[in-house]
Amino acid sequence: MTTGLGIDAVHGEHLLREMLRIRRFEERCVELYSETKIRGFMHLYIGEEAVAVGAMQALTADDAVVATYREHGHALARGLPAAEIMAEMFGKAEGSSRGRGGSMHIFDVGRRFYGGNAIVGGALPLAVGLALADALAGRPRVTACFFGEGAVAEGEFHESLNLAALWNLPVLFCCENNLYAMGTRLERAESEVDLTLKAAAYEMPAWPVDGMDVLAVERAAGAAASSVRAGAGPHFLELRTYRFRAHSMYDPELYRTKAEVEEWKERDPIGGFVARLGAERLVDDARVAAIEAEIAAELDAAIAFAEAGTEEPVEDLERFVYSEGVR
Amino acid sequence: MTTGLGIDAVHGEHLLREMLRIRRFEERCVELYSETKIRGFMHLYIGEEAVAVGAMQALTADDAVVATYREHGHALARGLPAAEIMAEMFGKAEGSSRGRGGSMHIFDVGRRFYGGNAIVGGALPLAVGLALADALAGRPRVTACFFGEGAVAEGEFHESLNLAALWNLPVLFCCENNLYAMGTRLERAESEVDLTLKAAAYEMPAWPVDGMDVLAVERAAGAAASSVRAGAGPHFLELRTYRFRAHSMYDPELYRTKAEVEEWKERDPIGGFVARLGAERLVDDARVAAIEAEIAAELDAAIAFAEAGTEEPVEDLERFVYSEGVR
Amino acid sequence: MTASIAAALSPDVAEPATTTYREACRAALRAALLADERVFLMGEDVGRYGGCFAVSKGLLDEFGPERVRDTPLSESAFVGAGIGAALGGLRPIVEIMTVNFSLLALDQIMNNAATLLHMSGGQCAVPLVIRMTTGAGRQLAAQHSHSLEGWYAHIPGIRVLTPATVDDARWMLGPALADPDPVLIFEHGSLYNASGVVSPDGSGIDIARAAVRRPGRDVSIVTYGGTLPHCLDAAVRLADEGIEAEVVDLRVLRPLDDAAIRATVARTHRVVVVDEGWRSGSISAEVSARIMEQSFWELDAPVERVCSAEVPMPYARHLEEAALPRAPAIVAAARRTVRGG
Amino acid sequence: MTASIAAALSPDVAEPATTTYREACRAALRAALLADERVFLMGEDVGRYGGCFAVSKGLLDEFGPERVRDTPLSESAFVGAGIGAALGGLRPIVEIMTVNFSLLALDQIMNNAATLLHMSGGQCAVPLVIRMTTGAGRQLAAQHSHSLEGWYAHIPGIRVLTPATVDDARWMLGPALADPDPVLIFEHGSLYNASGVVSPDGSGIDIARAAVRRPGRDVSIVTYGGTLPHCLDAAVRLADEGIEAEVVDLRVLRPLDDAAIRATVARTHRVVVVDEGWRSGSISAEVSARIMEQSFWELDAPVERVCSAEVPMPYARHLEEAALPRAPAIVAAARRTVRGG
Ligand SMILES: Cc1ncc(C[n+]2csc(CCOP(=O)(O)OP(=O)(O)O)c2C)c(N)n1
Ligand SMILES: Cc1ncc(C[n+]2csc(CCOP(=O)(O)OP(=O)(O)O)c2C)c(N)n1
Ligand SMILES: [Mg+2]
Ligand SMILES: [Mg+2]
Repeated sequence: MTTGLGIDAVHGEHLLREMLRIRRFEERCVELYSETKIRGFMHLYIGEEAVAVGAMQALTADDAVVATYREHGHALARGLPAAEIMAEMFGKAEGSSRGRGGSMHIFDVGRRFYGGNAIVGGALPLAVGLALADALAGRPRVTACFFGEGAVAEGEFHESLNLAALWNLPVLFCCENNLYAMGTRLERAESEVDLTLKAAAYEMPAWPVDGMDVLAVERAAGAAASSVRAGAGPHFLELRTYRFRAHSMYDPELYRTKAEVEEWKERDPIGGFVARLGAERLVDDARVAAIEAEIAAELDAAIAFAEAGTEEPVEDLERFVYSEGVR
Repeated sequence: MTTGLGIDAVHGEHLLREMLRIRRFEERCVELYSETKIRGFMHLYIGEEAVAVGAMQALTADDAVVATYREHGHALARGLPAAEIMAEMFGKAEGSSRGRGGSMHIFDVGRRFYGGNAIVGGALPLAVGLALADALAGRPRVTACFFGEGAVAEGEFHESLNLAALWNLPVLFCCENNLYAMGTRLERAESEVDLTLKAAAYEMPAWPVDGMDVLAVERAAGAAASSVRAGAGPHFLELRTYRFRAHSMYDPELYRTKAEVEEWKERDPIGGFVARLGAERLVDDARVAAIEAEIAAELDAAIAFAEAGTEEPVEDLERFVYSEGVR
Repeated sequence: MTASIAAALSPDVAEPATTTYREACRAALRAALLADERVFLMGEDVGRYGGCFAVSKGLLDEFGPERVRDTPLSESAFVGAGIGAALGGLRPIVEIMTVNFSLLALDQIMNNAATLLHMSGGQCAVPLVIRMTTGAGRQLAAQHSHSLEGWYAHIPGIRVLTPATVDDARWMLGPALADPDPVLIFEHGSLYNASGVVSPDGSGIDIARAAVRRPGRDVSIVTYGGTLPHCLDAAVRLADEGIEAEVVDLRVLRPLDDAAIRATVARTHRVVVVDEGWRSGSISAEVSARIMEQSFWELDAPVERVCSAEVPMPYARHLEEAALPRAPAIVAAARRTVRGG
Repeated sequence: MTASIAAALSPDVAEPATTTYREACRAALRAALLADERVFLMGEDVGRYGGCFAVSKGLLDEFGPERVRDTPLSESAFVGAGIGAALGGLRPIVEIMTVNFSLLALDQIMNNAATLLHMSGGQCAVPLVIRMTTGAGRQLAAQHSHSLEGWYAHIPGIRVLTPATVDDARWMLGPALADPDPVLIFEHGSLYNASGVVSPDGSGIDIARAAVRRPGRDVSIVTYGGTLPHCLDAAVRLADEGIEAEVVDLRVLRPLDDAAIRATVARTHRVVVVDEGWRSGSISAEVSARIMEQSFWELDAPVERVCSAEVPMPYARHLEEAALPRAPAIVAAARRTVRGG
């Protein structure tokens, strides 16, 4: 039975759970970072969960995902086991990239999750190429490519959008506009801040979406993905969102006010969604508590898995520079 | 006295002479190339003369010009002596770049002519920087940046337009749309072929201009340049033109028909302009013949100058890698 | 893709025994496109124009626009798309018109093609071939005359090939495409018109080992690519003086064939390394350093390098020629190693 | 620019004698901005964010947004704009946040900054300084751990500086800005928190010569930048074994200080070259090749190299540490040169 929200309880709970998994996973990560279990650069997705979770609903197992260094959320929503992601951040051999990638380079080719790319804009051409492979093979697949609004200023953005549009390739460009690239606000990075106009310059269908509303994202991504899959060429979504935390673990946040952050927190994608589900009686407090408990258990297990993980032998340092046994 | 064309005889003759100088200069270059006096890559501007000549009218001696490898026309129209350009192409020490640059790298800093750049799109950031220097110093100058429509696909184009617009810099972007980048027609390079829409994505004023009509180019460039000079930020002109000759001296022109070329030749910017001037009785055949004779003499002298030029001593090979006597 | 699959099944045309380097490159591309429908060629003007250096002429007609793809001027995007297509199961051959423009794609090459396998813990192999023209000598001046193949050889995760003979031009592409990892192939612009013999099946041609192009006992001249003809020329001149030079063609700049380098030093005890890159930081430096490490006690004289002058290449012919490593300088260096200072 | 001109005229604040590398970098920037109104700083997040590594913190407030310019993520355009601004009479300091992103600007650096002077026949000098953070060691994995300064040193037309001490961090910027040609300054990320003494006026600090950081007679350890502390550490350990190592800090990777290299070889006759680049094609190869050419007959043992393993840098700490040149490997190499195999 669907409701005024257009979804049933099972699906509502699914979306909520997926967003909560990301939130709680990253909260744990922060603790583990202070304990120096996790090192290097770590970028949190907290506040933006509705984007990855909503968009992922539009994809099938055959579709591909390409993301950035802020990709814990995308990896979790794509179905990568939390344990493997955590082990990766611990630098363990059991991690999704055997501990060689860390937080910024989560990969799972079996799930068609092609990273975790730490060069802003650098993964867009990869998404175009993955889509080209599908197009040439006649496979009705979509490649979803996530990137921040900061990437829009990079030449690679422009080249990639043009190429995808020119060749009518099945790419769903998901621009996560959280208003800041590190400390640089969009207005100080782009002369034209309506990002859908960028896509229009390539004759690419584009629309803005409330990225704090998981259902809005799901709807928009669903519509765009079916259009892409049907052969209408690449589409562009500007997902308007906000990161609640610092850019990375080293950011003193000099560039924005606490008040601004607090204002956006009132639009928390999770809190708001819980309230809407509650209003429609799709979940109640007890159910939320149960979900939280399940997630806590999942994360306890993930951390235990990561802790128990092994280190790659130092002798294997030079493995995976070239493919093995095939030359 | 101005006429129906909106110009007087002196100015009409000036524009005609400038276009003819380019045409005849390059015709000589072709001969000299077969004689192997000129070597390397050489790109002819024949057919596009109205663009450089028309646009240059909008600039003062203080303004700057940045161009491409197809820049004989811009160099001549900017006032570089034909003799120095020719000597450059002969690889002589008396050349505008002492024979170190050749056809693709004509420089004359005294005339604020900053090359001659052979990387497609590579000079756009330079133009932005030159304009930045003027803006920071509060000098009301314009930097005119010429590039082909092929450059629009490059990331550097996009980054440069955004930066210039974001910082409100005095750049006049002159896109010479001759429909082809080597053998690749615009439709096969851009998903959206209306190039003014590219500029619009940066909130930059942009308009298309008939690049075969020197007066139209002059008018458009004049309007755009004054607006730029007045502080209205960068402007973008799409100058629609056509190259009558091959891309370079090695191009078998497999990608377009002779008929198409002939069709465009009917819109020859020089022939058409002579006819219009004639109709307005601003020049007659005798005058044109006189101009031709003067140009022929100028070019004879230029070639003689180049022939008589000297070679840089081989011992000086490593000069100009670093500045001299100042470290 | 159906039309092109049909084309792929059509019988191959017999190849002549003597041909040019250009024709050999084209024959290699054609054979690759015929042999494996996952292979496609993309780059600027590879199709309708026929290739900037006429290498791919005719391939568009034969294989169609899906498999011979003209790209916009977007080096970063189409190289990156090649990487993505390789991840997606294809076997792309990406042509970057010349090495000079490859700088625009360096982020994709170093940060993606070369790293994806490692940073994914072995999951993301990138079976991609990137071809480009390299080198100076045609009066194209500072922005169009780079020789960066030795510089590229610094990057772990890629393989760097430099076919110098017509036979290598014909037969290195196949194993490059069979390689599961990214391979960069550098074709020196001055070689396209060279002619030579092509072996019927390329047996003996691999993408791992150096080759002795001329045997000799007095001094080794180690080189590759565009300077091989000049080294062979120098060897002839040296022979006139009674110095027998062994000319070693590295063929593969990454990984270097250490065994071949060691072996030639063991035979001659004197070495001149020649390449067209700028001297400081050239691949010749690496070869020299390896000889220092591997064969120091075998040396009868210090290893010499003959490289390009450290200048952005000038246009004027006499200056360009003076900047490039040519037979007289090679002969002089060889003579020094044999006869002293 | 009026406000900032006023600032430039205000008296300088006395600098403390002991400070961190980060503070020294900032003091250098501040002094440069105060001293010359043509100087400005631009790059990603140099302003409001305070600099990715907090180097430029406070400068926006002091000098305003015209002279401390936050740029969009457009490495190619803002580096190129720096070149253009230099042509236009300014003295830009362009910050590329880290060397890893500089690949996106390589076309501008190699094809414009490094060539404009030459291909214009001496007309277009480019007085530009480009700063960037370099290096590994902080578990940032394959795309954020490059050490490419030695690789950049291959390019004629630029100067490459690698301040390794707090004093150099403070005083190399001034002469770099006074240089009429493009200068690249590489700051190793692991050094920012290091502290050391700053001389009051930087007398004796140039951008041309190498420096002996520790004298010794038995073996020379030649290095620069981020590996200098590890080499000094190795020298201490070697001293415990009775081996006195001389530690030479190259400071300038292009042009290399040949005289200093020759001099240290003449003193010790044994050399270990250490750098954090990948071994093949490293600047260490160049140093080794030059010693081969300049000082072959002086050597009592082959020159050794200790560089990074040839892998895209792995994230896991133990693997990254194993990949990097550290004291134990340096000690072992020095020992080999002194005591043999
Ligand atoms: C090419 C490049 N330049 C700079 C950086 C440093 N950097 C890392 S994240 C970031 C901000 C990116 O902002 P945005 O694209 O909006 O993504 P967000 O972090 O907001 O998710 C910057 C500048 C980088 N990783 N790559
Ligand atoms: C970055 C780069 N890629 C490729 C080339 C090779 N190339 C030289 S000119 C040219 C076509 C450029 O076309 P366009 O910008 O339209 O200018 P036009 O030649 O038509 O004047 C190409 C592909 C180059 N010089 N630079
Ligand atoms: Mg952002
Ligand atoms: Mg064109």
